[in-house]
Amino acid sequence: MKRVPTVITGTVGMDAHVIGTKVLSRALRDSGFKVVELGMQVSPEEFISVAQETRADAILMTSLYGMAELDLKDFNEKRLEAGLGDILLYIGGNLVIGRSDPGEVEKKFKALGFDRVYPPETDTEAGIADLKKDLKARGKI
Amino acid sequence: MKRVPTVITGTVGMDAHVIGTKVLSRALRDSGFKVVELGMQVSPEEFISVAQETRADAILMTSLYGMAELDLKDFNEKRLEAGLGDILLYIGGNLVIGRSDPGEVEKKFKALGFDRVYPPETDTEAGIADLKKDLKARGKI
Amino acid sequence: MKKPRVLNKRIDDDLLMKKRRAELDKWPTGKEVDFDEAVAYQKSLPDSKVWWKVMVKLQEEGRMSVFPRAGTPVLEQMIELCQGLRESGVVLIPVTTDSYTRLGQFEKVEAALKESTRTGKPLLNGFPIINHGVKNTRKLIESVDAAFSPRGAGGDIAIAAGMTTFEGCMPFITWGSYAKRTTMRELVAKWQELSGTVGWYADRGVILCTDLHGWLPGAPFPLSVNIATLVIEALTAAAQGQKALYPLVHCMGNMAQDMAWIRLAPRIIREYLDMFGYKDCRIVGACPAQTPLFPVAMDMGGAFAYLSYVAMVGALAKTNAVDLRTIDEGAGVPTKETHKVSYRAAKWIFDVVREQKIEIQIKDIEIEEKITEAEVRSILDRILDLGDGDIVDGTIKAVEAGVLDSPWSPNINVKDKVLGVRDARGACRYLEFGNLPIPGHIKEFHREKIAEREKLEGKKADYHTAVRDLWGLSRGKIVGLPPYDK
Amino acid sequence: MKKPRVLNKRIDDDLLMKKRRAELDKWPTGKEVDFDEAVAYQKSLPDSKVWWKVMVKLQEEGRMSVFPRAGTPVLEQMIELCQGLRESGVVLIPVTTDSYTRLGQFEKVEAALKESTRTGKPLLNGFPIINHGVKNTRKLIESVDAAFSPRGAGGDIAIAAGMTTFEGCMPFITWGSYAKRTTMRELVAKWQELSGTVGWYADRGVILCTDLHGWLPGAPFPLSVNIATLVIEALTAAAQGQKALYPLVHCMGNMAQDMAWIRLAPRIIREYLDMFGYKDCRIVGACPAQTPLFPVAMDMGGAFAYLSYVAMVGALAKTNAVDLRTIDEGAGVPTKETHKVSYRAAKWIFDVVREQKIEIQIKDIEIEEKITEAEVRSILDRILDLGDGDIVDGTIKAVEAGVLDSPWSPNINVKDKVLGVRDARGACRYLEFGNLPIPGHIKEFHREKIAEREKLEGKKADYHTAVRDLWGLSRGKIVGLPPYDK
Ligand code: B12
Ligand code: B12
Repeated sequence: MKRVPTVITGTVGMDAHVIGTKVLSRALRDSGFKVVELGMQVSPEEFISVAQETRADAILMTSLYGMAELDLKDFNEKRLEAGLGDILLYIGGNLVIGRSDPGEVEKKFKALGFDRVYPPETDTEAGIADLKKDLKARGKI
Repeated sequence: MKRVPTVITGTVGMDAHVIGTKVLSRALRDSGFKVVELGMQVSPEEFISVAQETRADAILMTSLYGMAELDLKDFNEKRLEAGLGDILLYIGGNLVIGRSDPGEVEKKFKALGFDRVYPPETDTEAGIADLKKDLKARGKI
Repeated sequence: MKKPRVLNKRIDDDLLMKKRRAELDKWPTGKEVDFDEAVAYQKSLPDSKVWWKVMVKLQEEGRMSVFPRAGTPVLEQMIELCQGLRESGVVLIPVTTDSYTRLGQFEKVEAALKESTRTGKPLLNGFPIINHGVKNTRKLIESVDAAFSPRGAGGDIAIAAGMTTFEGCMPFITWGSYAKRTTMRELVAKWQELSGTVGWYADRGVILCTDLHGWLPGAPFPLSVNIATLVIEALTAAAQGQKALYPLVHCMGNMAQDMAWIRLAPRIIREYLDMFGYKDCRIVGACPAQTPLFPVAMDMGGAFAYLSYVAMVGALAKTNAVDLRTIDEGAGVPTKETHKVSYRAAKWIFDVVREQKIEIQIKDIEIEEKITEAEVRSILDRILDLGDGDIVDGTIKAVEAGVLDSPWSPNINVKDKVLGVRDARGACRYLEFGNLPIPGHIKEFHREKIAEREKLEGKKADYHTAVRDLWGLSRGKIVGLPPYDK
Repeated sequence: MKKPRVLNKRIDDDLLMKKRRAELDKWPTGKEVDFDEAVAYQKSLPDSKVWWKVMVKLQEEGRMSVFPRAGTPVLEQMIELCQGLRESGVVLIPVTTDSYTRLGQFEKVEAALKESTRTGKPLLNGFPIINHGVKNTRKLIESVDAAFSPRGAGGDIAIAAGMTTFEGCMPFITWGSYAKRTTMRELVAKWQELSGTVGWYADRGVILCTDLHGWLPGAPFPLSVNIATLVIEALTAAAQGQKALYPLVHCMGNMAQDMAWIRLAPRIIREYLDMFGYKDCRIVGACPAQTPLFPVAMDMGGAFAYLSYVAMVGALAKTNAVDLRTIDEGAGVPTKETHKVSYRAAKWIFDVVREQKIEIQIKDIEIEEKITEAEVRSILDRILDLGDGDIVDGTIKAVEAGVLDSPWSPNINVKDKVLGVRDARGACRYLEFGNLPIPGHIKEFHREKIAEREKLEGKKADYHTAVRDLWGLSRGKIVGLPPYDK
């Protein structure tokens, strides 16, 4: 990648499941990204302000504890207000409570403003490949 | 029981699963029935002829191997021709191939002329209780 | 007593070939069999389709495969089923034939097969090898990278099609579990007539493997009679020229007994094969089996635990195969999906536990092994006495005398004077010894163990105890404690 | 070094009561708690609802219960769920609280709870004890004949409602697995402030039990750090007046290690409790746990096998409880049905295997037990050094120095200089020792074991190996052999 893109990682809301975002962050670094790793329990507001400060190209959120929907209710408006309309938004993990149909979940979170939504146990490489594709498409790399 | 009723047991067709009919036969004897125990692989014809000879009040068939339907295709006509219209017909076991809905199976075999149809692993006592009830109803005991 | 031997006039090849042709002429597909082509085809098979080689590879590499039962009549569905099994790690695929085929009623089969193929709904409880014939059956075998074994029937057609097992032994199961009137003498005659095939192929460099069932214990029953008959089956197979075999070891749910029997069976079979001069007949493994007991139909959790238990016993005993039933065993012929999920569970245990190469010891294994071994030896000694050294002649007399006996048999020629129940820890003990030549001090041992249970339950053990025990393991309670709340 | 002791100014009752009231005043339902009535209610409970008595009964009678996780917000649904568990033989029922409750965000909970009750669709990932209050929670407890335990939160309301466990210890899990910035000093302060409750009830004759988690190993990682922290938790609990406790023993899937750790943990905890003078604090069992590893979402067969494995290990180790996850663990909060079928499988294994009272020996258990014991002792010795005899002060310094360390922690105050990988047989070994005071010859042992795996896989073990191992057991392959076909 000619330009080194900046991405933000972390688990949103009160989610304490940190292992996934740690693995993901390291994998992102290993494939050449500048990673701002916020770790666990990052509030939507924090994601937004850090994105502004760092001029990040993408946010890769994690949530396993099933309450992401509640945590992100008005995240989309807030980030648009904050002028982050063109930042890439990815999220992965166990996004709802209970066994669920990935299609449904994807719809739900795309409606919340996310560009890509990943089911439990997604291989990090898959996500990173998508990220590069999307960034290229936007001429960011 | 004032009168000792005669009942016939056995597995029908090519079914070799004999343990159940053995257990059942002994249980019937223990509760006062005269049991003509034909054992395994009894042809429909044999059931009929033995029923005529012994003037049996009931036939309690067993079939586990799943092919009872084929074995009993024209059993009902034959036994009516043989003048066994009022003999009680019970059958139990794994009556069809594969996991199946007991209701369906019951319909199927009642259509084949059976008075009572039992799912896999039926407790013998249950069948024997029914038998006494039915015989009483018909004034046979 | 004369020197140990197997009464066996192995019939000469011409006669054998005539009989085999006659057998094949019973149905049109028989014409598809060209014996020399069959030999050539067998020799062209990759190792991964040759049963005995697969067993040895598993054993040497410390792996396991499920040894399932699979049979559905429609070819396409059967192929799908077997490919599903392969994906779940099954590399040993037995083809269960339907009951009509087992009884030679090929017209009936043909009708049902047509109907099944038309509607797509199976009307037969297995895959009719004869009616499918060599061509169709080869389609099956060539579509899955695994070894195949015909179950119950199939003979020359199965071999010509590329299946790599053949029963050279005098099979107690057909006589003791599937037959109503057949006498031992008839079984012997039939065995001598038909089993030569295995030797015929061996002479031509094609080694067909077989598993030994022994006299299937239809209920919780000590395994000594079964293991004695495993030895007889091994000897009769070897006498027909069988060069590769392994015992199924029927697990009854008491871990110490199950593991003791898994150790004992191959060891004592080896000893007798050598004693009788069949040093070149190899034992390619041992296969704990979930038969003949059974998960109940409507208890999925219990069914998974039951098969996991047997898989675990196999893994801890370091066997190379386990004969497992699916979670639908109690309900009916299992679907493709049921097979997959069931054997996936087994595979998990194989991969996790077997590969740890655990060196396990259980105090009671030694005891149980000694007890069963003593029982097996005195049964076999008595048989050789009765036969004046001839194991086959001795077996005929032993059955007539009830020296070989087993409960719940459908065969009217069985004495049926014996009965088994579980003891306080779920181990199988003799409640009634009939005429089994069990040494006195061992009879005492059985009585003491049963007494412990009687004390626990506060009532004498009898026929009804045995009946209740039929379902004990299936229902997930082999004696032990009274309910928690009591 | 001064004599071994636990730095613990157990605060006096008045102050404690003030704090508890303050705590309770955070939400209206707090008013429902009358401390003396709570004591009376606790004393009126039948033995079958008193956690420590149930554990002892199970142990004495040689039985087992699943120790599940269960939490759904709507009361009626929660009652149904727990009744289902009871029917599957579960007599120990932990009530998992939702994450908002755990973080004291009761308004958020109230809204979500109302919505959940209205729609019947749960919006919270647990049962919010505080918001339900004493009355509702008692309804739950009185509707099921089992002992209850609040998980994560609930405190005085849970006890007043009749739950019979309370965490008196300094809980590493909240600090090491749930917290991001909390320091050890803060954890100590919090523990001293809030844990007195357990002693307060003990003084009034109400014994509240607790399970010890220790520092949860978030990945395949040798258990010595966890067991050292189990000891610390036990001592800090006893210092607060806890009279009954038992360790969770986190199973990593290597049978020899798992069984070694199940033996070691209670033994060494007992030793330290006695050494520190807490002879009257009883250990009421040991509980192998399927946490912190996890079945994958879409593999039902593997999930059943995995829980059967842990149940089997518990049964062979003769424990009285097993912490099991359902077959949906990987997918999401499990349904009532999933709980039933999953724990039915475990019950089958308990009833069949546990009740056989199997005397098992595994060669490698001794080795693994010695290794881990040596590691635990040298960690604890170092801690007592650092604290000059004071275990708590020593712990604070040990964490700062990385003498206590664990990988993958969310807490920024953790050194995170250590890493674990599996060896060729799936046993957990240290890849990076960080500052753990592991004796040199034992470090050698770990290196040799890892070398065996490197040889097997033909590449050096590193960070990526550790990441792959995160999913090893879940996916049913802990190193061992390459695929069959290769
Ligand atoms: C043991 C067994 C065998 C033994 C039988 C030994 C013998 N001679 O008895 C052997 C190995 C020979 C065998 C062979 C076969 N079997 Co089989 N076998 C079983 C097994 C494991 C147990 C059957 C049993 O003995 N149950 C114990 C007795 C006590 O229970 P029961 O028979 O149900 O009887 C009780 C009740 O049903 C009731 N009862 C019975 N009859 C009646 C009648 C009335 C009127 C009443 C009131 C009550 C009643 O009373 C009894 C006491 O409670 C079952 C699976 C299972 N879990 O049940 C498969 C099973 C029956 N077999 C099956 C099959 C397919 C076969 C084979 C075709 C293929 C094979 N596997 O080899 C052959 C067919 C042979 C033939 N021609 O019939 C299938 C049937 C499939 C289906 N129906 O969909 C089953 C269900 C296994 C499976 N899931 O594939 N089998
Ligand atoms: C370990 C664990 C815990 C640990 C977490 C330790 C820690 N601090 O990390 C502890 C014990 C603390 C815990 C607590 C709880 N847990 Co928990 N936990 C788990 C468990 C077993 C494993 C999670 C894990 O570490 N996976 C390993 C990592 C590597 O995988 P991962 O996170 O999925 O990430 C991978 C991929 O998803 C991907 N990825 C992740 N994010 C993203 C983002 C993008 C953009 C992309 C491309 C990829 C990607 O990359 C990673 C590498 O492959 C799961 C069950 C399971 N089988 O997953 C339950 C589970 C997640 N927990 C659950 C629950 C309910 C809880 C609790 C509420 C209750 C409880 N059990 O205590 C609390 C909640 C705490 C909180 N506030 O969040 C539920 C969630 C229910 C739901 N969503 O329906 C689960 C599913 C278990 C269950 N079935 O009940 N838990």
